[in-house]
Amino acid sequence: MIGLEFLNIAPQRFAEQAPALVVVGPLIAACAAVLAPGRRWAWFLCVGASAFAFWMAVVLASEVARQGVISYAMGGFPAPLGIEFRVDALSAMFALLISGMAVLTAVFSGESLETEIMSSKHPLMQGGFLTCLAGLLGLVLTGDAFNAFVFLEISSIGVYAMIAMGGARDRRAYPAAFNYLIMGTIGATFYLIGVGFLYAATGTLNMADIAARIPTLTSDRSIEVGLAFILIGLALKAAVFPLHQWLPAAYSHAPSMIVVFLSATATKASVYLIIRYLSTVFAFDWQVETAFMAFVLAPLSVAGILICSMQAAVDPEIRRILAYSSVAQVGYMTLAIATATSAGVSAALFHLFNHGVMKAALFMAIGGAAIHLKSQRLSDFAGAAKSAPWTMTAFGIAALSLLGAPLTAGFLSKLRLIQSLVAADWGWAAAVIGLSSLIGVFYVGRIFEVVFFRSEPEGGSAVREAPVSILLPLWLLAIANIWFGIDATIPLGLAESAAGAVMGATTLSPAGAP
Amino acid sequence: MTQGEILILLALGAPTLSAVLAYVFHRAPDVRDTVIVVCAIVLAFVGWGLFSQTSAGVPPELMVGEPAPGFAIAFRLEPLGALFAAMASGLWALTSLYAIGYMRGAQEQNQTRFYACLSIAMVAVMGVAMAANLFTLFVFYEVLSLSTYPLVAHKGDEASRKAGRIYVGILLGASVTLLLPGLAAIAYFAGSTDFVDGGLLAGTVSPTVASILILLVVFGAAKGAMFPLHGWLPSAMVAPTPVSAMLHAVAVVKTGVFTILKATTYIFGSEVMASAPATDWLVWLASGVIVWASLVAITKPEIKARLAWSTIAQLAYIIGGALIAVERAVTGAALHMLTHGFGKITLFMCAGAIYVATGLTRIEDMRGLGRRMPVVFIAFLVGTLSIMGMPPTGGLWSKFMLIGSAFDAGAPQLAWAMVASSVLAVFYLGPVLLIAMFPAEGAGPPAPFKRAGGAPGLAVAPLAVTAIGAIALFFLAGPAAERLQALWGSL
Amino acid sequence: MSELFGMLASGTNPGFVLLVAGVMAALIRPTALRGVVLIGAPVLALLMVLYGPGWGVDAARTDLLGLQLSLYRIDSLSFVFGLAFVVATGLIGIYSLHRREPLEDGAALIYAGAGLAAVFSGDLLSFVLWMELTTLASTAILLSRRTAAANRAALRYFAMHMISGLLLICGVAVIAMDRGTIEFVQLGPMRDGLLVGILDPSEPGGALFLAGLGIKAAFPIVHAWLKDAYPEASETGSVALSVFTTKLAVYALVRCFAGFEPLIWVGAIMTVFPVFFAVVENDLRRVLAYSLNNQVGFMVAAVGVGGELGVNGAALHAFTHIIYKSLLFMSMGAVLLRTGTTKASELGGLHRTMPFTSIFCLIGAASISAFPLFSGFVSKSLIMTSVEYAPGVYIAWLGMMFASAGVLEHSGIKIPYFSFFSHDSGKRPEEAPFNMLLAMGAASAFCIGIGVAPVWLYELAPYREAALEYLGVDLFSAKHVLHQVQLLGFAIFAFLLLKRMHLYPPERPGVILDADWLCRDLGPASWRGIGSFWERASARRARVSEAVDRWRDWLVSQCGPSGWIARRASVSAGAIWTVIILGATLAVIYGAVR
Amino acid sequence: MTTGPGNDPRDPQGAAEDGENWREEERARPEHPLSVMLFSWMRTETFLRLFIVGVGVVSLGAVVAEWVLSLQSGEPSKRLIGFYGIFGGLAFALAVLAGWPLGAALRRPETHYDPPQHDKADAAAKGGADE
Repeated sequence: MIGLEFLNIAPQRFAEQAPALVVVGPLIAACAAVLAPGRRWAWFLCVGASAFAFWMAVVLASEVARQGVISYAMGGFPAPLGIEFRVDALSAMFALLISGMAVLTAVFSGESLETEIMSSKHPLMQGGFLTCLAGLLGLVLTGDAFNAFVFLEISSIGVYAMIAMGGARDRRAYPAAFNYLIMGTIGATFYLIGVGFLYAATGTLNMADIAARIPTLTSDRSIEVGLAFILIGLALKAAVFPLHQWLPAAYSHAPSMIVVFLSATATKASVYLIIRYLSTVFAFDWQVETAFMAFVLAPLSVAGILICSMQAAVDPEIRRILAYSSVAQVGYMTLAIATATSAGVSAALFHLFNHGVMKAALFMAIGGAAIHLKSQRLSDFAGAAKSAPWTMTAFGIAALSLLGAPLTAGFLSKLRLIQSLVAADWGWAAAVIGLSSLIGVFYVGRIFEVVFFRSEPEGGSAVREAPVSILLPLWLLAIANIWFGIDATIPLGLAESAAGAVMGATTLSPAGAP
Repeated sequence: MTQGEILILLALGAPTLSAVLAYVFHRAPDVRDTVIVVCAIVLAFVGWGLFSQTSAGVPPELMVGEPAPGFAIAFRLEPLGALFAAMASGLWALTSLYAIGYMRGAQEQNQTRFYACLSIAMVAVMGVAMAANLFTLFVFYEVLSLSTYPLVAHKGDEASRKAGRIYVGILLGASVTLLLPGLAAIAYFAGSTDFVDGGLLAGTVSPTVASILILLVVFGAAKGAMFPLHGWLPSAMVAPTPVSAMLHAVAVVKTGVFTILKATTYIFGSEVMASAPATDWLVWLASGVIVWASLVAITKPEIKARLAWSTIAQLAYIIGGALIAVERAVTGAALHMLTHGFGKITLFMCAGAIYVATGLTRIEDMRGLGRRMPVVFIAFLVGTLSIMGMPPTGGLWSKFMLIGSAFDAGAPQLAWAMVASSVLAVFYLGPVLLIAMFPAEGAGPPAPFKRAGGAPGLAVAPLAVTAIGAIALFFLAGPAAERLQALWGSL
Repeated sequence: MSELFGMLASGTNPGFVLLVAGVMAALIRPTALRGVVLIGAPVLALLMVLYGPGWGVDAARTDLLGLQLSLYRIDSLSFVFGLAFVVATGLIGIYSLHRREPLEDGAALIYAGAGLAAVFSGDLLSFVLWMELTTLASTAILLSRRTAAANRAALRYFAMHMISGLLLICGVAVIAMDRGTIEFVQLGPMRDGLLVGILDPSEPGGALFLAGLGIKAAFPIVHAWLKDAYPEASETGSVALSVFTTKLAVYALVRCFAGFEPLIWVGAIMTVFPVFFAVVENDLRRVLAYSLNNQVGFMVAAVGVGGELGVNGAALHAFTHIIYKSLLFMSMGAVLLRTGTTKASELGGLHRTMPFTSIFCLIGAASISAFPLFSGFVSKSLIMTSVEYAPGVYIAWLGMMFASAGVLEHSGIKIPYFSFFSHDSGKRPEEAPFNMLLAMGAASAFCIGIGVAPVWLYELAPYREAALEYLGVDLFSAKHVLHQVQLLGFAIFAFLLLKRMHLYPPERPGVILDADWLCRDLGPASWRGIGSFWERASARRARVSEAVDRWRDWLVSQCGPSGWIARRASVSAGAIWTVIILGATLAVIYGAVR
Repeated sequence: MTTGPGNDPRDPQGAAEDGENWREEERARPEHPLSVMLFSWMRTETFLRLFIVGVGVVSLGAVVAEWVLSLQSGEPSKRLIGFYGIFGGLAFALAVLAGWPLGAALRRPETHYDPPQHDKADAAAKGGADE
C-alpha cells in the first residue's frame, strides 16, 4: 500500500507489540536523551528513536493493510476496563505521517539547534521532542477517550517547553509559549469535560464502547453537550479559526526544529481526533453532527480560510506568513470534513498529508536560512536565491506546492478538495477555495518575487546555504512534493483507505456517470 | 515504443534539453546559442512530424501516468493540437534565431535565464498542444504561466517587476480561482477530463450547469485575454520583443484560446454550447471586445502597445469562433490561430527590428524609415494585410470562415464586429506604414540608426520568413483546413 | 499565330499577364523598357481575350476550403467588360509613357490585371479576392502621388473599400454556407420573361453582397469615397482609377442583381444628386468624379430594369463610358500636368496653347453628353429606352432625363468651357506631351467611331440579337435623334442665356461638403468627443481606483500584524471566542435536536 | 517651345516660388496655329450672338421636325411635341440655378479639411484616424 512494506521485516512477535512499541520507544528515548552525556548523543538518540518509531509505524500500517483493524490491549488488560489501542487505516496513516516527519525533523534538528539553543540545552530539547512524538503517536493510536486526553497533554507539555526554549534567541517566545499553554489547557479541559459528559451518559471511556452505547440511549442531552465540548476543545488544539490565536506567535518565535515538526503534525493530530469522534464515536449522519458541521464548522472554516489568507498576504514576517497560511489550510481540511461525505474526508486527509509535506519543507528551508540570518523579515530574504540556491530552490518548490501549482502535491490535493466539495453540491465552498487560492497567489508570489527576483541588498544577502544535514531532509521533502504531485499513489492510497476505514468507500462521480 | 511516442517525448525533451544546456553552457554564449538553435530546429522538425503523423491518421499517443484517479497525464494529438504544435514549434525555431539577433543587438542582461525560461515555456506549449485531457492541459498551462513570469520581469526594474506581478497575478489567479474549480467540476460531472470527440459533457449537464462551466473555462483561461482579464497583455509588453513576439503574439495567448477551443470542442461539444445561455452572453462580450480593443489600439502611440491591443481583439475572434463551436467555426478559429500567429509575430518582430536598429518605439518617430529598412516594412505590410484579412495573406481565409459561420450560427453581431475591427485595423496599423513608407513632403529626414548597419541580419531574416509564411498561408489555408476538418470526420 | 495564343490563352486568365507585367513595370527602371511592358502587356492580354477559350468554359479550376473556384471563364457579359478593360489599360499605358514613376505604373497595371482577372472569374469568391487586390493596387496608385492630402485620402479610400470588401466576403461566406456553391453562372434564368440576377437580395448573403457592391458602385451616401479619392491621384493615376472599380461593381451587379427593381430608383437618385454637387464644385477632376458617379447611376438603373435591353444597356454603356471617361480624365490630367491645377477658378483660355487637348476634351464632352454620332448616345439610348418602358418607374425616368441635361451641364459644358475657354486666366501652358495626345486621340477615335458606326459595339452586346434589333429599329430613328437634339439644344440654349444674363454661378475656390463630411468632420469631432468623455471617465475612474486603493490599504492594515484582527488575537480573546463558539454550537445542536 | 521649371505637377509651390519668370515665359508663348485656326473666331461677340441664334434655330427646328414627323406617321405622339426640349431647357436651368443656394450652403474654405497645425505631432501619431 505504501511502498515501504519491505521494512516489515520484524519477527511476528515483535510486530504484534508494535502498537505499544511505537509509543514506548520514543518515550524511553526521551528519558535517555535528557540524560544523554552530550548534544551529539542526544541527537543520535533522537534520530534513532524517531527512525524506530517510523519503522514500527510502517509495520503497523502493513499489518493494518493486511488484517484491517488491530486491537491491542495495553498491558494485557482487555477493553473496556483496560486501555485499548485500536489501530485502523486512519490511525496508521497518521502514525506514518507523524513518525516520518519526526525522522526528518530529528535529522534537521542537529545543525538547526546548534545556532538557536545553547548546546547544554540540546538534550532537553531532544527529550521534549521525543516526548511530544510519543504523545502524538499515542494520541492517534489509542482507542480510549481518556487515554487520548493523556497523550494530548503529554505532547502538549513537550511543545510548551520547547517553544519557551526559543526565548533564548527571541524573547517573544515566552509569551507565545505562555499563551499556547493557556489556550491549550483550555482546549484540553474542554475535551476532558466532554469526555466526562460521555462517561456520565455511557459509563465507559472506550471509544468503540461509547459508539456502541450511544444508539441505545434516547435523547440524552449530556451526549450532545459532551460532543460540543469535545469538538470545541479539539478545534482549539487544531487551530480552527478563530481559536487559532496561539498558533501564529508560537510558530514564528519557537525554535525552527519544533516549528517544522508542529506544522506538519501537531494540529493534524487534533484533526485526527475530530475525524475520529465525528466518524467512529458518533455517527456521521447524526443530525446533531451535520448541523454542527454545516452551521459551525463550515462557516468557521470559510472565515478562517479567507481572513488568515489575507493576513498571510500582508504580513511582513516570513514565518508568520506561513503560520497564517497553516491556519487557512486547516480551514480547507475542516471545510472538506464538514461536507460529511467520505470523499470530503478523503480529500481532507489527502490535503493534510500533502500540507504536512510542504509546510515542513517550507519551515525547514527558513530554518536552514535562519542559521545565518537572525531576522525573519521577508524583505531580508531579498536575493536569497542567489546566495543560497539549493535551499531556496527547495523552498521555491514547496512554495509552489503551497500555491497549488501543477506537478506538485499541493495541486492534486487542491483539485481533490474542490472536487469533493463540488460532489457534495457545495459549489460555493469550491468558490471559497478558489478565492483563497487567488490570495495564495499573492502571498506566495510576494515571497517568490523577494527571494528570486529582488536583487541582493548592498554587501550581499545574509542568507547562506544550509548545511548538508538540513539540505538532505529538505530536498527529500521537496522531491516528495514533486513526486506526490506526479504520482500520488501513496498519499492518496493512505487517505482513501483511511477515509474508507471510517466512512465507507469514496465516490466522486454522480450516479450514472462512468 | 512507437514512433508517435518517440515524437511526443522529443517534443517535450528538445526544449527541456535546451533549457538545461543553456545553463550548462552559460559561460560560453556562442555554444549556448548554437545549442538553443539546434534544439529549436529539432523541435520544428518534431512538430512537423507530429502534424504529418496526425494528418496521416495515426495520432501519436503517450500515457505518462495517473497522479490521481480520473486525472491522467497523457498525450494524444488530434488535428487541432497538431496544428498548434506545428505552428508553435515552427515559429519557435524562427524566434530563437530572432531572439539571438535581438538580444545580442540590444545587449540585454541575464541572457541564460532568458533562454532557459523561454525553452521551458516551449515545453509547456508543446505539452498544452499535445494534451489528451483537460487535466494535462491545465498542468502545462500553469507551467507556462510560471515559466514566463521571469521573462516578463526580465529587466528586473520596478516597472517590469510590477508588470510581472500583474501578469502572474491575473494569469495564475484566474486559473486557480476559475479554471481549477471548472476542471474539478468537469471531472465530477463526467468522471474524467478526457477530450472526447463530440464533447465529453454531451448529454450529462443541464444548460445552467454548462453555462457556469463555460464561464469558468473562458474566464479561467485568462491567457485568452478576454475582457475583463485582458490587463496582463498590454502590461506584459515591457518584456523584450522576442518574448512579445513569441509568447504574447503566439504561444501564451494562443495557449489561452487553444484551451478554450479544446474545451468547447471536446469537453462541451457543439450541442452543449448551443444550449447554454452563457454562450450567447459571451458571444456578445467577444463582439464588444473586438471593437473596443481595436478602438483602444488606435489611441496608443507606441507600436507594441498597439499590437498588444490588436492581439486582444484578434483573440476575441478565436474565442468567438470557439463559442459557436460548429465545424466551420472551430476550423476557422483554429485557422485564425495559425494565420494570426504568423501575421502578429511578423509585426512584433518588425517592431523589435526597428527598436534594435533605431531605438524607436513611437510610431510618429518612424517617418521615412521604410526607405531605409525596406525588408522590415514590406514584412510589416504583409503582417498588416494579414491582420486586416486581405489577400494575399492567410488572414483572409480564417476571417472568411469565422464570419460565414457567425452569420450561419445566428451571431451576426460577431461577424459585424469582425468587419468593424478589420476596418479599424486600417487606422491603427495603416499610419505606421504611411508614416514610414510614404512620408509627407516636408517631413524631417528619417531617424538615424542607433546601431551601425541597422538591424542585425539575424533579426531581419526570421521576420522575412514569417512574412512569406503569412503569404504562403493564403495558398495553404485550404489544405490546413481540410486537415482540421478531419477532426469532424471522426464524429 | 492564333493557335499559339489559343494555347496560351486557353488556361490563363489574361489578368495574370497584366499582373506579371505590373510587377515587372514596378521593378524596371529604364523608361523605354517599361514602355514596352506598359503597351505590350495590354496587347498580349487583348489577343488572349480575343482568342480565349470558348464562352462559358471553365478554363482553370481549383478547390479551396471545400469550394470550387473557377479562375478563368469568359462569357458574353464578361467579354464586353474585359475588352473595355484591356483597351483602357492600353490607353493608360500610352498615356503614362512620359512618367518616371515605376511604382505607379506597376500599381496601375496590377490594378488593371486584378480587374481583368475579376471580370473573368467564374465564381463569387475569386471575384471578391481580385476585388481586394484592386483595392490594394488602387490605394498604391493614390499613395504614389506622394502628397499628404493624397495619403490621407488614400487611407480613407482604403478603409471604405475594406468595408466593402469585407461585406462582399461576408456575403460570399454566407452564400457558400447557404447554397453550398458560389458559382458565378452565366446569366440566363428567366422570370416573367425578364432576365434576373443569380442572387436574391432578400437572403442575407445576397443582401451583404449587394451592400458590398453598393459601396464599390458608389451608391448614394456611400459615394463620397469616389469624389474624395479620385481627384487626389496623379494625372495618370486618376485615369486608371476611373476605369475599373465602379465598372467591376456594375459588372457584378448585372450578374447578381439584374432585374432587382429598387436598383432603378437607386440608379435614378445616383444620376440626379451628383449634378447639383458638380455645379458648385470647383475642382474639375472632382466634377469628373461626380460625373462618373452620375454615369454609373445610369448603369445601375439599367441593371435594375434587367432584361435583355437593360443588361445590354448597362454593359455597353460601361464600355463606352470607360473610354470617354478616361478621355475626359486624360484631358484634365494634361491640364494638371501643364498648369499644376485643375481648379476652374484658376483656369480658362487654355485652348490658345493646348488646341489638341481642347479638341479631345470636347469630343469626350460630346460623348458623355450623348450627342448623336458620339459614343454616349449609342449606349445611353439603350438605358433610357429600357427605363422608359419599365412599368411604374416613370418618375425615375424623368429623373434620369433631368440628369441627362445635368450631364451636359457639368461634363459637356463645364469641363471644357472653364478649362479651355471661358475668361482668359493668362496661363499659356505647353501642349500635352505626344504620348498623352496619342492616347487621347485613340480614345477620341473610339468615341467617334462607336458613335458613327455603332454596329460593332452592338455586336459585342451580351444579348446580341436584342441589341442589333434595337440598333436597326430605334437608335437612329428620326424621332429618337430629334428628341435628343431637342434636349441638348434647349439645354445649351439655356446655358447661353444664363451666361449672358450673369445668372450662371461663378466658379469660386472652396471645399464642398458632401457625405464624406460624416467621416471627415463628424467622425473626428465625435472621436474627440469620445476622447474627452473617456478622459473625464478615466478621471472618475482614477478617483474610484483611489477609493479602492484606500479601501485596500485599510483592509491590508487591518489584516497586518498591527491591524484590528491581530490586535484582538490575545489569550483572553481566544478564551472569549471559545465560549462564544461553545454557545453557538450548543444552540445549533439544540436547534437540530428539537 | 521650352519647358518651364514649374511643369512638375507635384510641385506647385515650387512653381509659385520662381513663378514670375515662369509667368513671363508662359505669357510669351505664342498661340498655337491650330488654335488660331479653330478657335480664335469664337472670341468675337458677333459669333456669340450668331451661335445663340443658331442653337435656338436648331432646337426649334428639331421641335418643328418632330411635329411634321408626327403628322406624317399619323399615329398620335406619346408625349407633347417638344417635350424633350422644354424639359431639357428647364432641367438645365434648374441645375444651374440650384448652384447659388447650394454653393452658399455647402462651400467651405479650401483649408477646411486640412489637419490642424498646432498639434501636428498628435495628428501624425493618430495618422488617418482623425480623417
